[in-house]
Amino acid sequence: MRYLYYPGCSAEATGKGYDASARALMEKLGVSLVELDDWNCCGATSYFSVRELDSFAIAARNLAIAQQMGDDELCVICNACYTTLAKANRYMAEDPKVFAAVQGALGAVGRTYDGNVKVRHIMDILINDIGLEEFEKHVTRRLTGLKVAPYYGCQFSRPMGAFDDVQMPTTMDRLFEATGADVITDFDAKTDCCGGMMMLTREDAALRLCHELLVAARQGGADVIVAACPLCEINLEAYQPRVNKFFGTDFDIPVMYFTQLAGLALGVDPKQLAIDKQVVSCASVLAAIPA
Amino acid sequence: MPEDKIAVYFCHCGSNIAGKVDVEKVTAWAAEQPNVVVSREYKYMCSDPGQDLIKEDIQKLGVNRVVVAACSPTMHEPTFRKAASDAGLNPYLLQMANVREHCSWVTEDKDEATEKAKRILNAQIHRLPFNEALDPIEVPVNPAVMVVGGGIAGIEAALKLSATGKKVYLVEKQPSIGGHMAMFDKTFPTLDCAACILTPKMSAAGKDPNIELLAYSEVEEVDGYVGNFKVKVRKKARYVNTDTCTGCAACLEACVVRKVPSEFDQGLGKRTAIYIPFPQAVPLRATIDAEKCLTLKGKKCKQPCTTACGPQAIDFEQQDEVLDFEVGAIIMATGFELWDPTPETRYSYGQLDNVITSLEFERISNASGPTGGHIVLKNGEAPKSVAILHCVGSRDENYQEHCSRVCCMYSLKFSHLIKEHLPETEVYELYIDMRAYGKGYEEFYKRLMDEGVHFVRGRAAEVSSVALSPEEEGRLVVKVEDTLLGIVRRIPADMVILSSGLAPAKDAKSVAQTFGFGCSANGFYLERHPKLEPVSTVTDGIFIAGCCQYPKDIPDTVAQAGAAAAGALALVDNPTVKVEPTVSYIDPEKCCGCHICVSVCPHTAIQYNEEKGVAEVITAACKGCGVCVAACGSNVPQQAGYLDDQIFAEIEGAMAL
Amino acid sequence: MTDKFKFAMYWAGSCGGCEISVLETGTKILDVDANFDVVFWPAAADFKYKDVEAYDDGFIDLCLFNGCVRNSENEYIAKLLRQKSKVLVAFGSCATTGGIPGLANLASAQEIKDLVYRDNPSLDNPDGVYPQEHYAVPEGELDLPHMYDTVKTLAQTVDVDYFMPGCPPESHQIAGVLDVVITALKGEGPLPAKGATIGVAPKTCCDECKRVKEEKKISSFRRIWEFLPDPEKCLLEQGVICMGPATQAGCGARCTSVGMPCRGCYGAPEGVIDQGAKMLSTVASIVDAPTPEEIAEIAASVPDPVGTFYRFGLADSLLRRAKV
Amino acid sequence: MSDQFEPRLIGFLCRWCSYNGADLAGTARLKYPPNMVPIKTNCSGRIDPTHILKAFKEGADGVLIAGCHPGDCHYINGNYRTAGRYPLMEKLLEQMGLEHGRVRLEWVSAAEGEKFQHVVTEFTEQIRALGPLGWGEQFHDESAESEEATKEAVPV
Repeated sequence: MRYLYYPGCSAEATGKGYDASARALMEKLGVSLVELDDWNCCGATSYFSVRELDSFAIAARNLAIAQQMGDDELCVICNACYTTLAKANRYMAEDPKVFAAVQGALGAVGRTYDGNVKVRHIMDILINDIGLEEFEKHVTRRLTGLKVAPYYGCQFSRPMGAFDDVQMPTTMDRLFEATGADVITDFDAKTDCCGGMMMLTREDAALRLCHELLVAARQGGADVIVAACPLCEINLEAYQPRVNKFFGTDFDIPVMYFTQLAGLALGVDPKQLAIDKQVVSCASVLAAIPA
Repeated sequence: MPEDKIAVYFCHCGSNIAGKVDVEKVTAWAAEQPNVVVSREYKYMCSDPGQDLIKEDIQKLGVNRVVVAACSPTMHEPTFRKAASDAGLNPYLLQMANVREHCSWVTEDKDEATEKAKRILNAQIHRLPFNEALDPIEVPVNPAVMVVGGGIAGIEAALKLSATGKKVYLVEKQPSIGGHMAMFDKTFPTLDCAACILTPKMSAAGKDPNIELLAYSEVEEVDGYVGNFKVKVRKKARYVNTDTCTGCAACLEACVVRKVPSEFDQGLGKRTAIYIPFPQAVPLRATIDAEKCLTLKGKKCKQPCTTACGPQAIDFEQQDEVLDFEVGAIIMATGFELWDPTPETRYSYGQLDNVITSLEFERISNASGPTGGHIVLKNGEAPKSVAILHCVGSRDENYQEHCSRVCCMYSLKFSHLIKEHLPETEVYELYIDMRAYGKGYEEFYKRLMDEGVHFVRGRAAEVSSVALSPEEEGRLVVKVEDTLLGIVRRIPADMVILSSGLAPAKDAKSVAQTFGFGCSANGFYLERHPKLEPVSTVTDGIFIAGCCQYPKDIPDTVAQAGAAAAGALALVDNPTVKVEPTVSYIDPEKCCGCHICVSVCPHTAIQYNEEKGVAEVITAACKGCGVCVAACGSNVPQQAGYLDDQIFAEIEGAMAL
Repeated sequence: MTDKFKFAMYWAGSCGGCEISVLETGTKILDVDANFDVVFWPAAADFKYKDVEAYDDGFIDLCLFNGCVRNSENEYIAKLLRQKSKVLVAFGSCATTGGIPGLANLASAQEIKDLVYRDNPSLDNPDGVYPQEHYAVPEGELDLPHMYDTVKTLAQTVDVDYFMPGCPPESHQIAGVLDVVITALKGEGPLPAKGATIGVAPKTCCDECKRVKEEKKISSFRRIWEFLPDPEKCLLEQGVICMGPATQAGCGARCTSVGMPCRGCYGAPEGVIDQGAKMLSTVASIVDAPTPEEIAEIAASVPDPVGTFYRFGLADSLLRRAKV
Repeated sequence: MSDQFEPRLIGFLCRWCSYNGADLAGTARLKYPPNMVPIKTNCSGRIDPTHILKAFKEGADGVLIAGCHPGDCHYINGNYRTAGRYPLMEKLLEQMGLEHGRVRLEWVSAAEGEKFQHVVTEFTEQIRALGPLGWGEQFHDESAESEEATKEAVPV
């Protein structure tokens, strides 16, 4: 199996661990990820509100390159990239005016895009293409007893719900159940917002959201929170000291990309998964997993 | 044949038509058309002076064909046909041109509306010379009525009809009549006990010599037509002889299968495999749940019920019976279903304890319910704080767009009951808008405000178990944006009641299909006219009442049941009924006996006469769809009122301009 | 010339089967000879157009015109014979409803020529020669009639007194019609009302068909080479498209009696203005399946609806021809 | 008014569902183009393909047939007959050179005023895009031409 792969900007900065672990995990599963040539920022979620057409064009450039590379699917790891690219597709399909405008913009840089590249979240590929049965076959270190809080975030299944339930996603639950982990399936805050970019503009509001998430995780007895988005991950992990300062709490919960923890279960070297790069030490998690 | 003298009347309908269509212009134009001898316009053709115009022209000018360009024929065709008939003209020589609903109301531009009105009118002017005088067909009426659904609506309709001496068959699919109302504790806003006001009616219906109760039964097939319906009813096997069973409940005591979730108690209480749904059930007869009874499942059981039963009423060999009934009218009162809030996962119904539906709360607060009327949590403790979430599955584009009408009020009732039982308990009502529209409702709302209930304007965002403060520890937390205060609130609650909306019954569509009418977009039964015929359906002789039509409270339901009963009575109290003569007929001189019409008739109204070798229409059974006309290879069946020549003429008229 | 009645028969756009059919009346042809002088009958006797042109108007007592109006020559003769005849009969399917040649109305004259002289795979015409309407040879100029785009029926060209359908009209019907005409001409009986369809029987072909007819519910269509039809049962019920229900009786149901479905040559029954549309409706109406989607799929599986339902009637149908 | 092509349309509406749906569009004052004249039959199953051809012959540019949704037919399954005739009719019309889309079958219930508005609007635009059909006009030229040709081609 082979997929064209779009890492997204975060993968080169705060989200290095997500990129590294995604690649390592897929390699272990015998899937090769081929990086999209000359990709650019997806435009992220806020640009839509500023200049809508430009943001579609920026997103569509990536899809145009995918088309040019002869692929009709593009694997994405970041929830925001996933939603942004898929949204561009959807608007182009539903509104001929958007389609024409984007074509015009792409034409100006000598590109064209027909709207036929399907944007796939890496979780979608894991669950639906590779399949849990196949995944489970590769599990070499069962995560028995490890309490995992599956945190999906906002844009994993909203608004599209393309491969999981919009309100109550369960794919991550099922993935880690397949590793033998003790998944907190009733994790109440699994789709609550982490505060996103508000951490930079309205820190108090964002910290409040993070605080609630961390409380929910602790209430569930989580040993580790797994995330599917670089922004969620960084907010939950790196801002724990700020949360503690604001709310007088003492959170020190390891937060990992779900691909990191899944990689561990498949026996991938923690270094290759960039687990040592995490802000909150994952030593407790590593210690809990049998060799 | 006398020459065709067509009169054209163009109605202004106030400004409804005249505001868009140049009435003078069209009327003048119509006067020039072939066969038209008089063309008039009038402010309101449906008024008496308007109708008099038609009558006078028929009598004085010898007009013998009439077209009234006005509203939809659904609205006033009977009015004008009656006027024509009063003046001595066969009513079927009058046609309507629908220039209101199909023209003035739907067209933006005045010139365009005027042109379209001409085309619509011209189609009818061309058609009229081909119209034939027709006589309504008179068929006998069976005086019996069937009421389907034994909730308050069905019971009320049955009692009203019985009081006039008519035979009534009351069909109920559950083992007892009573419906949802029997589950309620109190009723808003007067707080009468539901059982106190309902059970006398239930028992009256059960004892009424004119009412034949068909409980634990379902309608399988409906055939026939107004005044003459043939209904097949499946009487499900109770495995108990209802003639000998006395309802003593000794078998219930004896039954070894004791933990079946009780449907009547919303699964909160338990019943036995042989059961009586509730003590006041009518008929008060036991029923064996075939899916739970060990004997009926083929497992070993000592059958203590048989031993306990004095009159030896238990009969494991009993089979379903399919019974045939003939009635003149049918009243549908099949009720609603509570919307299941499981899909609304953010409210955690089914995931977190003590998040309950309104119907579950009805049972909890009911003295005869599973908690003996004590408002308690799952652990048996009394809640210190209760949040009531309005509009769950109502006024929500994701689920049901409609307002369920009763939730605001029953939520207020819940608040009152909680305050009454547990004065110290905090009660929060989370509402979008408070709709207290009925008699005494606003006053009730005000009373609740005075009773200290907290009203929070905002649709609840989420019900969570994550505690952010010691106060929230171990409780439910309702997140809501209080839109009056402009803040996001976290309301700790021990119990969350989801005021679920009313949904159409899951089988509403298939039931409607069985009876030959339709459902509205929201899934409730479709009335014939939303304002003027709210209890009729498109099928003559079939009426609707209660929540199967749309959510409504008990007073409205009872009123509608009375209206439906009056509608049915107005039909079955006559020896005969006139049905539209737009039926098919077959000329035996032309029929070749190929059987095609026999094959396509949806109502088996065409039969093959072996002796004559031709097909014959059973006029009384023909409903006038005209399928046979289109299907016949040689146009032998003809449908009165919809002859090919009439349709061709309409096409020519419409296309001539 | 004797004082016998004057008889003409003409063969326009058609195969000639109608002419044979007249001869097939057997000894009845002697009645024709006994009562009529043949004054024009190109297939049987040597008359020239100029002979006809020379007749007085109304000279011919009975003219049987078979064939459709396909080209300028057909049209000229149709008009000429109308002028010269007292009673003009559109004889056979082609004259009545366009017949098989009427199916050419699915194409234009140019498309037909292209197919025949250019695109036909078995053709050897390297120079792309097409027939020319005018061609000069040393002896002078040769002319061909002009071929029209649209095949017309006789009644679409001239006023017609009677219509006698059939491909060809059955001999016993011809004999019957001749009897009526002769009697009338002798003043011993009435002629049918002008415009009548003659030489037919009441009702439809099904009425004459001896097969047993029951309820019709079709779940698939078949053609008779695909299976052995039950010889007693209605063919339509067996999934074979039989035009019987939408075809005027008169032929004696000869086709169905030998296991062939009716093709509709006797034309639309009285009261039907478009035989093809009517039969389409009939066939689609008796398709039986649980869902409308399945019904639609089965109905749409009928191959070549125009060729099937308008085999003889396209030129006389409501639309008459394919869009140009 | 602009000089764009205004299609002339016929709409066959069944009395119980689609005609009432059209009435509802009116009651709700939903606006749609004025190009279609409705013709009422009791059931869409009464509509004979002959009616459709007749409409085209009389100059219609498009024909809409609207009936009850399958399962909702007032006559149980009258609309199933319509469902069968329609695709075969479409196939026939295609052979006759009519552009796909000149005939349209829609299920419109009595509650679907908005759908009726939407269908008529869309259908009108669809036919406007296809342009005039102009049936009947196509025969006129040839008869004149044939007069000429007759004189020329037949040696007298």
